[in-house]
This record gives sequence, structure tokens and C-alpha cells, in this order.
Amino acid sequence: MFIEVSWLGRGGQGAVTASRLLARALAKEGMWAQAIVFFGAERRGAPVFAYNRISDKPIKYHHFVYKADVMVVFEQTLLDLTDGYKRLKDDAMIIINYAGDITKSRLRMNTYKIAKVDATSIVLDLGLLVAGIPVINTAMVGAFARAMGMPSIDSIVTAILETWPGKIGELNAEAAKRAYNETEIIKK
Amino acid sequence: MFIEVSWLGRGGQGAVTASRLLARALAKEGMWAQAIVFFGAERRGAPVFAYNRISDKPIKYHHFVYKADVMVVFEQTLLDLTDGYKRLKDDAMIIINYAGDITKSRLRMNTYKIAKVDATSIVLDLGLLVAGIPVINTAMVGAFARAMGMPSIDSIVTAILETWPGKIGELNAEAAKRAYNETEIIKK
Amino acid sequence: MPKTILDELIEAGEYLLPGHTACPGCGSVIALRHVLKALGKDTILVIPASCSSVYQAIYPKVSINVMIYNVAFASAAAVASGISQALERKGFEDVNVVVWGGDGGLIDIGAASVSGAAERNENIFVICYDNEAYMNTGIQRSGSTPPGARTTTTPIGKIVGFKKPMAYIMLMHGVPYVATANVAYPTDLYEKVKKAKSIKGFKFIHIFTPCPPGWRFDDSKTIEVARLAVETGYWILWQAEYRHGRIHFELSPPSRPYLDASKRKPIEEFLKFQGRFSKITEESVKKLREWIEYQWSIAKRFLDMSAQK
Amino acid sequence: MPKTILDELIEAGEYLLPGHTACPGCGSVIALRHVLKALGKDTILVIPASCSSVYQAIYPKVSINVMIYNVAFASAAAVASGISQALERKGFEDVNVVVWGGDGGLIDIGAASVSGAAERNENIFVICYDNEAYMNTGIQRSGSTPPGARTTTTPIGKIVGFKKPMAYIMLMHGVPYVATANVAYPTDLYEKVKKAKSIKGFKFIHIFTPCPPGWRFDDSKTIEVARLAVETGYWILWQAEYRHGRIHFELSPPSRPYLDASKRKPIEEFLKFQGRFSKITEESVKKLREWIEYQWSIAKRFLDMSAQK
Amino acid sequence: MAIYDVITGNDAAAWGARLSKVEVIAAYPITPQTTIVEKLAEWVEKGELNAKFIAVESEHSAMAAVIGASAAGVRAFTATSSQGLLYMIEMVSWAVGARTPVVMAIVNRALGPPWNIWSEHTDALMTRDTGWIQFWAANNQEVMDSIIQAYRVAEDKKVLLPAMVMLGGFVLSHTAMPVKIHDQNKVDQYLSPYEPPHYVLNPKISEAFAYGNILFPWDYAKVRLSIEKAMRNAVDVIKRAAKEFHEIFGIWHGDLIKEVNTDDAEIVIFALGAVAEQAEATLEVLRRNGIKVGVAKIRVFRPFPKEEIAKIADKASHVIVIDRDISFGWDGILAGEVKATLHEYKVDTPVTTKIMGIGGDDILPEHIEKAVKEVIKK
Amino acid sequence: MAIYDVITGNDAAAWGARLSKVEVIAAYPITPQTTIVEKLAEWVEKGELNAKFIAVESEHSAMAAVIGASAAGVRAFTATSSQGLLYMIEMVSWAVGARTPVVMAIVNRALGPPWNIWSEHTDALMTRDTGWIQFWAANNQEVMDSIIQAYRVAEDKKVLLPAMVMLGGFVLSHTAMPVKIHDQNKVDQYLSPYEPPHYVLNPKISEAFAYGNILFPWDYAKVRLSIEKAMRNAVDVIKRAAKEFHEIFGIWHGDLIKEVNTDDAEIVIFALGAVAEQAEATLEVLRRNGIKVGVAKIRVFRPFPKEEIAKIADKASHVIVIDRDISFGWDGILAGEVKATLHEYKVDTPVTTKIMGIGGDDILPEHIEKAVKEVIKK
Amino acid sequence: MSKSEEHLLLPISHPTKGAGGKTGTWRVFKPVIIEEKCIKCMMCWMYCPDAAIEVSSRQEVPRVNYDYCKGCLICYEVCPVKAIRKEREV
Amino acid sequence: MSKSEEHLLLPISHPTKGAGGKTGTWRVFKPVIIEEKCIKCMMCWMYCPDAAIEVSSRQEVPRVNYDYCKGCLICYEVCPVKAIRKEREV
Ligand SMILES: Cc1ncc(C[n+]2csc(CCOP(=O)(O)OP(=O)(O)O)c2C)c(N)n1
Ligand SMILES: Cc1ncc(C[n+]2csc(CCOP(=O)(O)OP(=O)(O)O)c2C)c(N)n1
Ligand code: SF4
Ligand code: SF4
Ligand code: SF4
Ligand code: SF4
Ligand code: SF4
Ligand code: SF4
Ligand SMILES: [Mg+2]
Ligand SMILES: [Mg+2]
Repeated sequence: MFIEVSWLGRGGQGAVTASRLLARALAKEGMWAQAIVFFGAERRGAPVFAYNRISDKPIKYHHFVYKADVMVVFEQTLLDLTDGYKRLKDDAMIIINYAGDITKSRLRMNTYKIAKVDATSIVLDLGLLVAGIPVINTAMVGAFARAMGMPSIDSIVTAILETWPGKIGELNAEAAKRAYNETEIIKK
Repeated sequence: MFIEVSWLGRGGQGAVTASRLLARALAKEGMWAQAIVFFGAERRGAPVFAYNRISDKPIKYHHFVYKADVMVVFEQTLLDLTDGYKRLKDDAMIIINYAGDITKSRLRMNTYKIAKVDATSIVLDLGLLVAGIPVINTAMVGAFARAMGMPSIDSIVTAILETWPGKIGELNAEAAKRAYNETEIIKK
Repeated sequence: MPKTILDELIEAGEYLLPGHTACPGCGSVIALRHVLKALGKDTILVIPASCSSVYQAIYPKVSINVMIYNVAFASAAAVASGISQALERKGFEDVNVVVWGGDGGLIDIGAASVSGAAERNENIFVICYDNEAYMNTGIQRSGSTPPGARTTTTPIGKIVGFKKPMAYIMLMHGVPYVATANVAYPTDLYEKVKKAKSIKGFKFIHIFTPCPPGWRFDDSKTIEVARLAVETGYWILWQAEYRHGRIHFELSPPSRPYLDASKRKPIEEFLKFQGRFSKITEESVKKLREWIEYQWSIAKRFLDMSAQK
Repeated sequence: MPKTILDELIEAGEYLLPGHTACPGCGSVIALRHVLKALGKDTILVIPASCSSVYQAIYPKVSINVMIYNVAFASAAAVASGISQALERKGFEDVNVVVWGGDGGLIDIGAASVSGAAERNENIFVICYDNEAYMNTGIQRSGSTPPGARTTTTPIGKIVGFKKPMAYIMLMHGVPYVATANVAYPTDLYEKVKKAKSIKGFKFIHIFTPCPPGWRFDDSKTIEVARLAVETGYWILWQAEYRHGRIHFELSPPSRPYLDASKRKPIEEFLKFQGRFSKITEESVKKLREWIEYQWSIAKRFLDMSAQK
Repeated sequence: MAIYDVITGNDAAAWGARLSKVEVIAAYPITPQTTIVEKLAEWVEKGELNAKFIAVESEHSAMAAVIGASAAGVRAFTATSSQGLLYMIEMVSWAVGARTPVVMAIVNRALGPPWNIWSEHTDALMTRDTGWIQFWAANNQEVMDSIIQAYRVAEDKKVLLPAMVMLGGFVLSHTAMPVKIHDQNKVDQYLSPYEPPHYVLNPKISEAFAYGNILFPWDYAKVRLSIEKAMRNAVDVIKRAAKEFHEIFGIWHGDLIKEVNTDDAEIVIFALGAVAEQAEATLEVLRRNGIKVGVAKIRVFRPFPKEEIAKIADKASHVIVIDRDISFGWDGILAGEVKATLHEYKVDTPVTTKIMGIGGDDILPEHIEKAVKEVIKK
Repeated sequence: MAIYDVITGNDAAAWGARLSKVEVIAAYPITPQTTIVEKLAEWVEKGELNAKFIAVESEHSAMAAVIGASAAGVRAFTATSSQGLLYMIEMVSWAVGARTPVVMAIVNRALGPPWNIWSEHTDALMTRDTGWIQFWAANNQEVMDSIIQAYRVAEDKKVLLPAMVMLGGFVLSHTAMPVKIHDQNKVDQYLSPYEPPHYVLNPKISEAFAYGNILFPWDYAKVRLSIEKAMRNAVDVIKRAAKEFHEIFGIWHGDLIKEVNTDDAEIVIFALGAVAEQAEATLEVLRRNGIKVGVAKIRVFRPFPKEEIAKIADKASHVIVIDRDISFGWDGILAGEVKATLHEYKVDTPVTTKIMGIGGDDILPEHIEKAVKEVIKK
Repeated sequence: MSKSEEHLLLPISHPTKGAGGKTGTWRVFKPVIIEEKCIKCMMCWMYCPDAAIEVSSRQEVPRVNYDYCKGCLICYEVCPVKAIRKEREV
Repeated sequence: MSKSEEHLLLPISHPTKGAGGKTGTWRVFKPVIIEEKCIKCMMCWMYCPDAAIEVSSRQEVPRVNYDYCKGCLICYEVCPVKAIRKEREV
């Protein structure tokens, strides 16, 4: 097994943390996972790239992911803004945070597998905001688990609670669980 | 021709300047002369070593003088204090600033050629003191000219006046001239 | 209608171009906008490593429409000295050579070069925007961080020292002009920069500029937080000129009421908005109160002094 | 007969051993003698590049009988911080960690590390002996050189800036203890160091120490020159403690009379002994007078402040 | 009990320092080093690590403070990158003359101007003359383990020199991967508390002395050359440290070098840190294509493992050195030293310098493959 | 009209700057560099040199100030030694990225601790990766002339890099010897006023722009490699500068290298600066003893004259490199680069490193003779 | 750049509006000025960190440039007459 | 030092009287205390830069240690009762 994941978010949304959480959760299930980040000169709001490499044996590669098997998109505009499609394998899966009717989105529905979740609403509902910005990262990890069938949502919850013991952790775990449950796999 | 000179003084007495003046005066007569200095960690009062190498053609050596043909000594004690004799050729000339009867000195009169001058008195007489210390360097250059027969006292005076235009220069030129005249060559 | 400062500000145009890369609600860029309006086109900004080296945007574009020279962290005041002397040597006298840097660059690592340039009375401006931590590297404590504030190197708000009173320190250098400013009072800031422009020699301006992500408050509250700093007496606005052995010190209008301590709002009002103080201990609050008292006690002394002249 | 300070000084023994390599008449070593008497055996001197790195003598011997750590020029206050924290970590609380350095090392190149250690309130002493130039390298101008003094980099006495008022600058930092001293008043110095010893945290002492070769005066006049600095009002002796938001400032007895400007001797008396001022211009003398006025104006303000407490 | 976790290289560095029970930390923030320091500050403030954290005002002061602390007899730690390393270089060099065995993590980053925060090795390589022992870590486990080993080596009485541990900026520093965090007891068994040499800067336990006053040339030359002797001694100490580490923890990162498939290799690639591991990862593809390539991961750059390098190169028909660095007007820095070594050992295997990845330019497997194929074509 | 005088190396350096009509000088005192700066300060204060002298508060600021001045379009100069050079090294490296063609004299001195003020080359060699052009002067005439040439080279539009001129501490800096001080008109003819490149930091004569903001890796890598191109261009520019200097002033110090008796030499000695001249002086005795020795005085260390060195070594049967420096855990620095070069050029002449003169330890003719004789015995 | 000038790659940046991209896509809420309510005090203009409120004289109602407004809502907060409302965007 | 410890050449200096040599040879003039005149005020002792005036209690007349006196004559200058005279030496 060798899966490459690409995360597309904005400074402040927590894409980097998401990829690390995912790696940690996968490790709990015996997987070897790397979480990589491309730091631009990010102020809050600028696009942020993060990646994972997942395998059943140690990975020694140290470059970015250029053709992802899975892309987790925090906001539709980012895909256009960053030429995201170019960095996808032909049969890749896109997991997207999207509120409305996905068929009305600008997504290239024909080309890729698609899973969607309205993470922003989940998170606003839970009051998970930092300095006014809804932090949807844990929710998106939950969505990943659902869309990819790994890791288990339990491992994710454990990883979240380890990372933030206490109230914040619980809220985030809740966000992940809800997203896990609410993710729709539009196209497989 | 290849002559190596060693100057023995104390911080504040101007041995370094003396060796440079000598080189400059010699250059006026077409000679090639180097003036080298060993800087210890000199505060005022500590022993200071300076050297010359003199030749009729360019010198490319860059080390100190270990066996001098001529040693100019600003103060008798320095010879003992610094093991000065070890740094002399067997038939070297010692030019010393000494006030009294040289035969009463601790100098090894038998081994070396000796010239003496009472530079301190000359200089005190002229009021050539810096911060209380009699500065005998120009006088000793005058003594050198007399003892070694080169350079001419005129070249020395010119070099002095170039170095310190004005009153100070004249006083120093006077010191050099007096020393030139008063130097006794005890043993040749 | 007579021309007001507001008209002047509008007519001055924008040297800070929209579409820069500062965070939403950044106090530092608000200050920079007005500083540049006062300085005008004939300006060279010397910028040490800081948020401003980043928010000006990335090669091959830049979001600031005056000359910018980005320099190493500790070097700004010295680079500016070199530029200023070179221009003088070439006969260009009326160019503003301006260091625009953060508290870390000018109050910590670059303190010796700022102090050295001040002592030599170089003909430069040193303008420090103070967001009270190393923001560009992710909110580490600086020498300008107030006691009790949480940063990533004081994660539970340990008291290390004392916010370094840089403007007073510069004042002691006996340089021609020193002032403090605050982004909530842009016309005061604008006038101070104009004033500084009219003076030859070393000018130091210290601007209070809240930082929403670094202080953990909502982006929209920048001005409110900044204003509270003045109203609680935490940040005092003043300017001072040194002339012939005397310091002429004056409180700026927004701070005048607070000379009377009873007029000041309680410090808690300033603290409560900011996540960095959310777990502040009573001990730290006491330290902060002492710090405020200290700042005012100095200001008062200088006020008398000027009165006495 | 009751024990006087003089008895104390005698009983303290000598930590500065005879046969060191300072120049005859060196003011710095006179000060060091008394500083060491006050500090005693449990002391580590951290010495940046300066005359003191040389006058302590050459390996394998040393002329000072307390622990000495010679360090790079700009690093002294930071090295001392590290030592102090290490000793605290190991449970040794009553060791004096003392920076002993010159004006160049502590007021110029090392200013940021001194200021940083002060801001962090490290438990160290920083003692600056001020001979008003870089003496060890042969009398170049420093930020502490008075206007009009000839040095090898200001060979005809060009006015560059302003002698940096370092003690006032340190005072502004709000550190527990700041004082000035003068080698002509060794008991005053001794008592100040003793006082500083009793205080935990950052202590700064600025000592005026004439240098015969650097200032070009006769070796025997060191004390006279030093005393004239006080009597002309050029050097003001004071000490100040910071406690809970307040500075407690007091003039030391030798300087008290000169609060009244009319009691001060004319500055020319101080200048005339010194070759470095032999060609001083009227303009420079004016600058010097302004500087003196400035120093006193600040002292006065702080005096009132303490009176007011 | 050891914990497995997925952590960044910077967290691994912080863990290395924590497990080594450092007593004084002084550091100054700089991207990408910051999170090392933040982690340590957090542990100290929360009482999980019994150390002093000094939030100094510059890197020069950071190194100064750890030198002071080390001289006063404690184990001291710092970390930096790029400009920060250059800003402190006077003190970096000083730590050697002071013989203070501090350990420093360097998160490699390019130098300005223009500003660039990404990975490049030139920063740490610029300090290669100073007398610091240099470890280059290829992955996060090695980061942590090398810091622990570095203290063993640095503090060894035969060595007494400071040591650096390098990790690539972002490539390792901000990349999370599985790491085994060792059991404290085992680390204690491996690394005893720091015992300073026969002098300590503490008047309560040592007689007065002075360190560092002027030495005349003849004495100075001896003292400096004694540093070279210590450096030579370090070779064996490093080997032993790696061996015992393996015995206790079961982990082997190599000692001076870690060789991968060099035995039968016609082409050997030499590289440092994560770049070497990237080359290692690429091997598989190349070997699959029938190209006999091996990788020599240079783990210790100072003392430079001349003998080992000469041996490896001797067996191969071509050497490729990948340098994520450049010495302008000269060569890749590692390449230069490999070439010099081969000349010294009379090994005439040709060496090709490949400068790659400057300023964080991503090094892809394709780049390495291409380099290998070019050499084959020749 | 040219003047002959007997002056120290430091005075010669000051004269070099003066004749080059430098416009801004910023410097900080350090033994043994001080008298360069004192001389310049004196000329400026007396109005003999129309320049600004900035008495900065540290070396970091000295280099910062000359970078600023150069960027604003003037010719700038500084000088330092040892600790001072290390203290400013961040800015030394910065000047290259800033492409400011400043010239700096380095009076070589050993590094502390312990304190030592005497000659050693390690200080300047530690900056060899930064991208500065490096001239090493063998005598006082060459000190002066190299500074003038350095401005020609540094400011050349094909180069635009800063340049250092090295002189041995005390050995040259404080040793007086005859020097021809050139006629200003001739120097003006040789060296035109500094014309900055297409941007100048002066809003009165140039449009607004920013220099130095962040570059992404792909752009950064190109920009850094362009520095390497400039360094390569420098080779020809240096040669031309030396040639024209010879034409105008009748003085030839060599260009990249000055060869002495290498033609028929069996043993060639490579060395830098006054050490090389010391070796040259020793030749006479050795040749008298029938030993065929030559000396290659390496005048330019960056760009490193690989081709020239390979050629010279190829003709000889043994090379001795005298290093007044040491890179701990490695080799003499010049020796290392010579060895690497020979490997690259497939020259198998053996190379012997001789580390001598550390911390000002005097290098005597006997030491050099001994080194040669040892090689012969082998 | 010609090949021969490659050694002189001076990375100079030019002042450009939108150098950091159309930052307007960063917003969660956007401010909307209610013309009728506005008293043209220019507080919103004065405090906008992004120079994203445009005005050429005091006689005009300021306009938000949504390409560059980052939605910090400082303008909303400082408007003395509540002439600005916020609208959810994402 | 044994061969095996050569790598550990830590140049430590030990406190020693006369570390800089017998500095007394530097003198031009030397101070001589005139016992009869001395009022034991200890000013000379207090100000001697070289700690070359010795005294163990206030009851004694101080003694000059000529091995280390550098002849600066500060003592001569500060003596309030002119109980010190100077004598030419070189
Ligand atoms: C020598 C050096 N050390 C550290 C850094 C890393 N650094 C860049 S910006 C910065 C923080 C700047 O803080 P401040 O000056 O307060 O400006 P702010 O980021 O808060 O705007 C730091 C530590 C650097 N660039 N150079
Ligand atoms: C980084 C660095 N720059 C310069 C020097 C050279 N230096 C040594 S001592 C000294 C002057 C010290 O002046 P100050 O601190 O006033 O002490 P003083 O010599 O006057 O006692 C200088 C410039 C140095 N050692 N290190
Ligand atoms: S971190 Fe703070 S100071 Fe920096 S750009 Fe963002 S808001 Fe402004
Ligand atoms: S130069 Fe001055 S300060 Fe230095 S040792 Fe001599 S007298 Fe003392
Ligand atoms: S929301 Fe912020 S950025 Fe947008 S216009 Fe208002 S103040 Fe400007
Ligand atoms: S702040 Fe409000 S009232 Fe004032 S100009 Fe802006 S919208 Fe109009
Ligand atoms: S002359 Fe100077 S050194 Fe000698 S005893 Fe008197 S004060 Fe001391
Ligand atoms: S100063 Fe004079 S009176 Fe006082 S103790 Fe010394 S010799 Fe006696
Ligand atoms: Mg800041
Ligand atoms: Mg001084």
C-alpha cells in the first residue's frame, strides 16, 4: 500500500494539524505515515498545503506530493486558486468541505471520485472558532476516515484527545465524529 | 649587504617608531629596509621588541630577527629581563642608552662591540616626555647612525620632520642630532 | 471648508497597496499606511526580518509603493545609517531613510545598532511597531512582551521580566525626537511622523499595534484593543524633543486625561479581550499595574521638567 | 575605635594581586581593587575583551584572585546570564556573577546583551568601568567618548554624537539597582557594590575611571582628574533602586553639593589636565556643557520623584 | 517504557534534549527551528523538564549563555537555523576554544537575501572549520537519537568538544513521521550526568582560576592543535557511542557513515541528512532498472570520515555527491571534501558534483535518477 | 606623482582605499586592523579624503552600513580581523546576496579563546563559502594594489560581488617596508567612479522597488546560482584587471597565482599571502642546496584557481601546501582544496599538508626547509 | 534576460496592487456600507488595514474594494453610526 | 601532562603575585614614604592601582612594595600631608 494525500486549506484553518492527526491516527493502526507541510510565507488566510504519505512499511521519501491519490479541500476556491487539479492522479478522490448542492459546484465531477461534507456548519454549530475563523480541520479528518475507509474513527478520536486533552479535544472529537457520519460519498 | 637589527624598549618609549624611522631614513638612501615589531600584549611599561632588516635589494622574509647584527637597547635591565644576549650574533654591536660609566654596567663588554649614549638626559633636557615617560626613540636612531655609519644624520632628520611636521618634529630632530654627536663608540 | 488632517490623509494617496499579505485586522499595516502618507514618495524603508518582510508580499511583486530594502534582523539601523550617509555624501539631503521594524528586531536583537545610531545622531527615522512578541516566527516572547502574556515560549504566561520601556530608553539617549503612538489614533501618528520629518538627526517613534492572531482576539477588535491600551493607561502617548541640553516633553491629547489615574479604565478591560491574557494570574496583573504606574511616574517627571523650562 | 569602612577595606584583603600588567596610574584597576573587596571570594568575573583582559596578565598566570572567565567582546552579559542560571539550577544561590567590562564592550557592541539581561532581570551584576574610549585597541572613539575628545578615530576631536548616558538608560529598564561611581571615591564605590550584593536581580554600576595614556595626562593625576569630573558636575554620583513600580533615586554625598550649579567648578578645570582636550573648540565645550546640563536635569527629575514617594 | 508516536523532526529534537536531561536551554526563535524551542519552553514551564529556559535577545547571546552554563558545570542545549547560526558564529567558534560540550540542533535553512526559509545545508557547513562535531540526521528518529549520542560524544573526557545535530528545514523539522520515544531509564543508563573536567566555574567547589586570558603564539598553537587531537579521538568515541546505542536501544543509524547497498555498487551516491535518505529511497527504482547504485549516508561530517569514504569509493567505479549547498567559486562542499579525500587516499574513482535543492527547491527521485543516468552515459 | 615611502601593511591598505576614492567607510576597531581605520579617519577628518566615516558600534553594523551605502550608489570600504569578522559574518554573507561590491581588508588574526592577537588565516578562510572574491596579499605593495584592483573586479558589471583583501596580522599589517604610492591620476585612469547597476537605493533617481523580499525556492535557486556564474565571470575580470594594472603601473603581482620558479620545480609549495612570500625567500637557500623547489603564491582564493593549480601540480613530482590555518577534524584548508582540485583534474601528484604558524607562531625558513627535506626523504 | 546577463539576477520586486493575490477570497464575512446611513466620517477608510476602502474626497461615501477586503470587519466595528453591516460569505 | 591527555590542553591560569613580572623595573621615579610625617590616613594605600602599598591594619605606616610599584606617583599626589617624596630611578 502506498497512498499520497494532499490537503488544501488556508492559514488558520488547520490543514497542517489535520495531516498530522491523520498520520498519528494511522500509526495507531500499525500504518507508517508521514505528514508533510509546505510552508509558504503564510500569514493567516493564505493558501496552505499539507500532504501525507501512507504505507505499510517505512517511507524514506522526503519530497512533496505532486500527484495525490486523495485531496482534502477545505474550500472550493482553493482548488481553482492553486491549480489543484494538476496535482491529482487521474482517478483521485476529492474530499471537499461544501455547504450546498455539490452538483452546483465548480468541481470536475466527471473526472474524480468525490466525497463531501459541510464541515463549516458542523464547526460553527459546535462553536469551534479561533479568532473568528471556523476551524474545520478535525472535521475533515473525520471525513477522510469515512471516504477512505481508514483509519477507524476511534483511532482519530484517540489521536485528537491525545493532542488536546480536555474540552477542546472533546469538541474536536465531536466534530470529527459528526463529519464522519455526515460525509456523503458522491462518486466512488 | 644584509643587516639585522633588534630594538629593545618598553611600551611608551617608542622602539617601534624608532625602527620605522630608521627604515624610512635608509630608504631615502636607496636602501631596502623592513621594520618589524613584536607586539606582546603591551600595556605601557612592558618590554617591546622591534626589528629591522636592511639590504640593498628587496627582502621577502617575514619572520622576526633571532640573531641580530645590531641591538639597540633603551634600558640596561631589558637586556637581562629579556635574555637579550641570546638574540645576538657573536660579533654583534650593542647600542645602549646609558647614563653613567659604561664600564660599571652589567654589559658583557668583552664579547660585543659597544656604543653608548645618554639618551635619557638628552631627552629630559629637551623636555621630550609623553605622560611622564622620556621618549628616547629618536635619540637612539641618531645613535644608530653614528655607531653604524648609516644612514646619514640628514636622512634621519628628514625622516623625522616628515613624520612629525612642526615643533615636535624639530625637538626630535634635535634629539637625534645631539645623540648622533654624543654617542661614544666604546668598542668596535 | 478648511483643510483638515483627514483631507490631507486622503490627498496623500495610498503607498500601502491593497492585496498585501498581512493577516486580516493587522494593526501594523494600519500604522504603516499612515506613516507612509506622512513620509511621502521620497522615502526608503529599511525593513528587518519581521511580519513586514512577509506582508509586503512575495517576489516579483511588492505591496508597498516606496523603496524598500529588506535587511538582516539585527542590522536595520546600521544599514539605514549607511544609506543616509551615502545619500548625504552624494548631496541628496531630503530623502527619508526610515527603519520600519518590529519590537523583536529593534528592541531585542537590534537594540545595540539602534542605540548606536542614536548615539551617533544619524539622520534617520527608527519606527518600531510594537506587537509585543515575535509574530513572524509564531508568537514567541520578546523583550517587549508584557508580564503575564502567553506566548509560545511562555505558554502559561510565566513572568520573565518587564516589558522593556524602549521609548524612554531612547529618550535618555538625548536624540532630537522621540514619540510614542498608537494605531487607534492615526492622525496623532501622522502628525508625529510629519513633525519628525522636519527634524534633522535621529528620530524614534514607537507605535502600539495590536495583532489579532498573536494576542488572540477577533480580527475586528484591533482598534478597540488599541484604544483600551490608552484608556487604561497601559500605553501612554507622548512626544519629546531634545534641544541644547533640555528635553521638551509633552503628553499627546489622547493620553492627557489619564494623567489622573482615577480617569483610567481598569486594566482588566484591556486584558479581557485578549486570549493571551485569558489565564493571567493575580500576580501578573499586579506586575502589569506596577508597570503602568512606573510608566506614568516617568512621564510625570518629564512633564514637570518641560513645564519648568 | 569603631570599625570604619577603611578598616573593612583593609581587612577584606587584596584580590587584585600586585604585579598585574595595567599601565601605571590606571584608574580601572583602582576601581577593580575595591569592587573585589566588596564582592569577596565567591565571585566569578566575566570579562569581555578590554584592557582588563590584558591587564590580568598572561597565561599561565593571572593577577586576580577570584574566578575569571574571559569572553568574547559582545557576549559578557549573556555568558553571565548562563552562568547565573546554571548555578541556580544547581542550587548555588550566593555566588556573585559579575560582568566587569569597559564602555566599548558594554555600552556599544554589547549593549543589546546588557539590555536583554536587564530586561529579563537576570541575577547578575554588570559593572562598567568607563574610560571613555576603546583603550585596549589604542584609544578609538566609543559611544561613551565625550564630544570634543581627541581619539585615534576622531584625531582632531570631531563631534560625532553625545556621550551615551548609559546609567540613565539602564535606570529606565526598571532594574532593581543602578548606580554610578567614580574611582576617586572608593568608599562610595565599595558601599554601592555591597548594597548591590544584597539585592537579587540585575544590578548595573557605571564607574568613571580615568586612563592616563588614553586621555593623555600624567600617571599621577588619575585621582585628581576623577575628582574634577565630580566637582565640575561632569560625572554625577547617584544610586537608584526600583521597587514595585517606583524608582528610589538618591544623589550620593560627593555629588550633592553640585546640584547647585553655581558650586560646580568650571568644566575647563577638568579639561585642562587632559591632552585629549588640548585642542578642544569652543563648540565642543558648549556641547559638553549642554551634556552636563542634560545629565543634571535628569537627575533632578528623579530626585523629585523619590522625594515625592 | 518507550512510546511510539508520529512527531515532527523538531519535536524529535526537543525530545532528544529532554531525554538527555538538559539543565539549561537558551535559544532564540527562527523559522524553521522555532518549534523545538517552543516545545522545550512548554515542558520547562509546566515542570515536565527540570531546566532553566533563558529567552535571550539574540542567537549570539543564546550561544554565549549556553557556554556560560556549560562552563558552570551543567548540560546545556540550544538550537538555531540559517541567519541565526551566522549571527552566533563568533560564539560557535568560541565554544570550541572554551571546550564546552554543548549540543545544538541546526534546522538547515537557506541564507538571505532574498529571504528564503526553506532547506539548504550551507548554513551548518559554513561552520565546519570551527571544531564542532557534526551529526547529520536523515530522519526524525535519528534526530532524537543523535542528540542523545551527541552528548555522549561531546562530554567524553577524550573529546570535550561541542556537537551539532543537523536536520533539514521542513523536510524533517516540520514533517511528522513515526518515532520511538525512548524510555527515560534506558537513556539514563546510556548517558550519565555531565561531569565537567578538572575545572568548573563555581567558586563554591573549585579554586580561583582564569580561563581564556592571552596566550603567546607558542602556547596558543599547542592548545589549538590539542583541539585537533580531541577531534581525532572523537572518531572512536562516536563509533562506540553508536555501538552502545544499538545495544541498548536496538537502533542503528550507522556510526560515521551508514552504507546502503554499497557492497556491489558501481555508482555510489554520497549525501547528507534527509537528502541521503531521499537517495536511498530512490535506489529501489534504480536497482529495479538494473543499475547498481548504493548510497553512503554521511552521518558525521566532522571529524570527516576520510578512511571510510576512501574505502567505499574505491570499490565503486563512479561517485556522485549530492550537495544541497554551494561554496561560491568552488564546488559543492561535501563534494570538495570527498574529492580531496580520494586524492589523499590515492583513489581515482571519478567524482561528479550534483548541486540540488538550493533554497528548498524540492529534490525529486527523478532528479537523482537523472544524475545517475547521466553518469552512466559518460 | 608616485611617492616611495616605507609604510606598514595597514597604511598601505588605507592608501589603497584612499586612492580608490572610497566615499563611505564604516569600521570598528580590532587589533591588528585598527591602524587602517585610524589612518582613514584622520584623512577624512582633515579633509584629505572626501568620504564619510561612520564610527559604528560593532562589526555587524560596520558591514551593514557599507552594504547600505553601496546599495545607495557609493563606493564603500571597511576592514576587520578575527573575532570582528566572525561577529559580522551574517552581513558578510548578506553582502553577496545584496550584490553590493564593497571591499574589505582583513588583517588575519587567530581566533579566541584563549585570546591571541597574532597572525593566522583561519578567520578569512572561514568565509570562503559566502561568495566574496578573495585576494591574499604577500607584501605591502600588493596590499595597496590589490585593494585598487579589488574595486575594479568587484564593481565590474559581469561580477558585482564584494571582495576581500587579506594581509597577515603584524607580519604585514605592522611591518613597514618600501611601497610605491601611486599617482592619483593614474589610479583614476585605472578605476572609474562606481556606477551602480540598474537599480539604486535613491528615490530621487530611481523608481520605487523592493529588494530582498521572499523568493520561493524555484526563484531563489536561480538567483543563488547566478552568483556562482558571477564568480566564474570573475576569473577573466581578475586577469584583465591584473594585466591592465601592470600596463599602467608597471607592477605585476600575478593574477590568480604568482608562480616563482615553478617551471623546473620538482617540489612546488602552495601558500597564501606573506607565508607564500616567506617560502619564496627560502627558495634561494634550497635551490643553492640543489633542491628544485618552486612556489605558487595563491593570490586569489575565490574564485579558486583550479585549472592553474592543476597545471602547476601536474608538472611537479610533489606538492607541499603550507596552511597557516586549520579546519578541525579535516585538514589545512588550502591543502584540502588543492587535493580536491587535483582529484578533479586527475593529477596524481602527491600533496603534503604542512600546518604552520598557528596563532602567530613564527614561520622560519628552517621550518619550510625541513618540510621540503622531509618530502624528499619519502 | 539574455544569457550573458544571467550572473546578474537581481531579484527586484515591483509595487503592484494585489501583489498577494485577490485577498478577497479569504473572507468569512464581508462588510457592506449602507449608503443612506453613512455620514462620511471616513473612520472605516482610516482604519482599514488593507486599504480596501476607497475614497477620493470627503464628499463621497466610501466604497469597499471586495477584491482586497479580507473581511476583518474593523470598518464595521469603528463606524460610529453603524452604517456598515456584515454579510456571511463562506 | 601525559601523552594521552594532550587533547585536553585547557589553558587555565592561576592567580599569582607578580604575574606580569616584577613591574618595579618600569619606574622613572619611585615614591618614598616618610615615616615621621605619615598620619596613617591610608589614602596612598587606597588609591594605589598596583596594590603595591602594603598595610595590615590602620595602626601601621604603609610600606611600598618596590617589586611591584610602577612609579605612577598617585600615592605621592594623594597624600594629604606630603609624607611621600619622589626619587628619580632611571
Ligand atoms: C539573526 C536572526 N535571528 C532570527 C531570525 C528569525 N526571525 C525573523 S522575524 C522574527 C521575529 C520578528 O519579531 P518582531 O521584530 O517583533 O516583528 P514581528 O514579526 O512581530 O512583526 C524572527 C525571530 C532572523 N531572521 N534572523
Ligand atoms: C568582535 C570584536 N570586535 C573587536 C574586538 C577588539 N577589541 C578588543 S578590546 C576592544 C576595546 C575595548 O574597549 P572597552 O570596552 O572600552 O574597554 P577598554 O579597552 O577601554 O578597557 C576592542 C575594540 C574584539 N575583541 N572583538
Ligand atoms: S501576525 Fe500580527 S503583526 Fe503579523 S501580519 Fe499578522 S496581524 Fe500583523
Ligand atoms: S590603557 Fe588606560 S584603562 Fe587600559 S590599562 Fe592602561 S591606563 Fe588602564
Ligand atoms: S472588513 Fe477589514 S479589510 Fe474589509 S474593508 Fe473593512 S476594514 Fe477593510
Ligand atoms: S465609518 Fe461609517 S459613517 Fe463613517 S464613512 Fe465609513 S461607513 Fe460612513
Ligand atoms: S607610585 Fe603608584 S604604584 Fe607605586 S606605590 Fe605609589 S601609587 Fe602604588
Ligand atoms: S597618604 Fe600619606 S599620610 Fe596617608 S598613609 Fe599614605 S603616606 Fe601616610
Ligand atoms: Mg513583534
Ligand atoms: Mg573603554
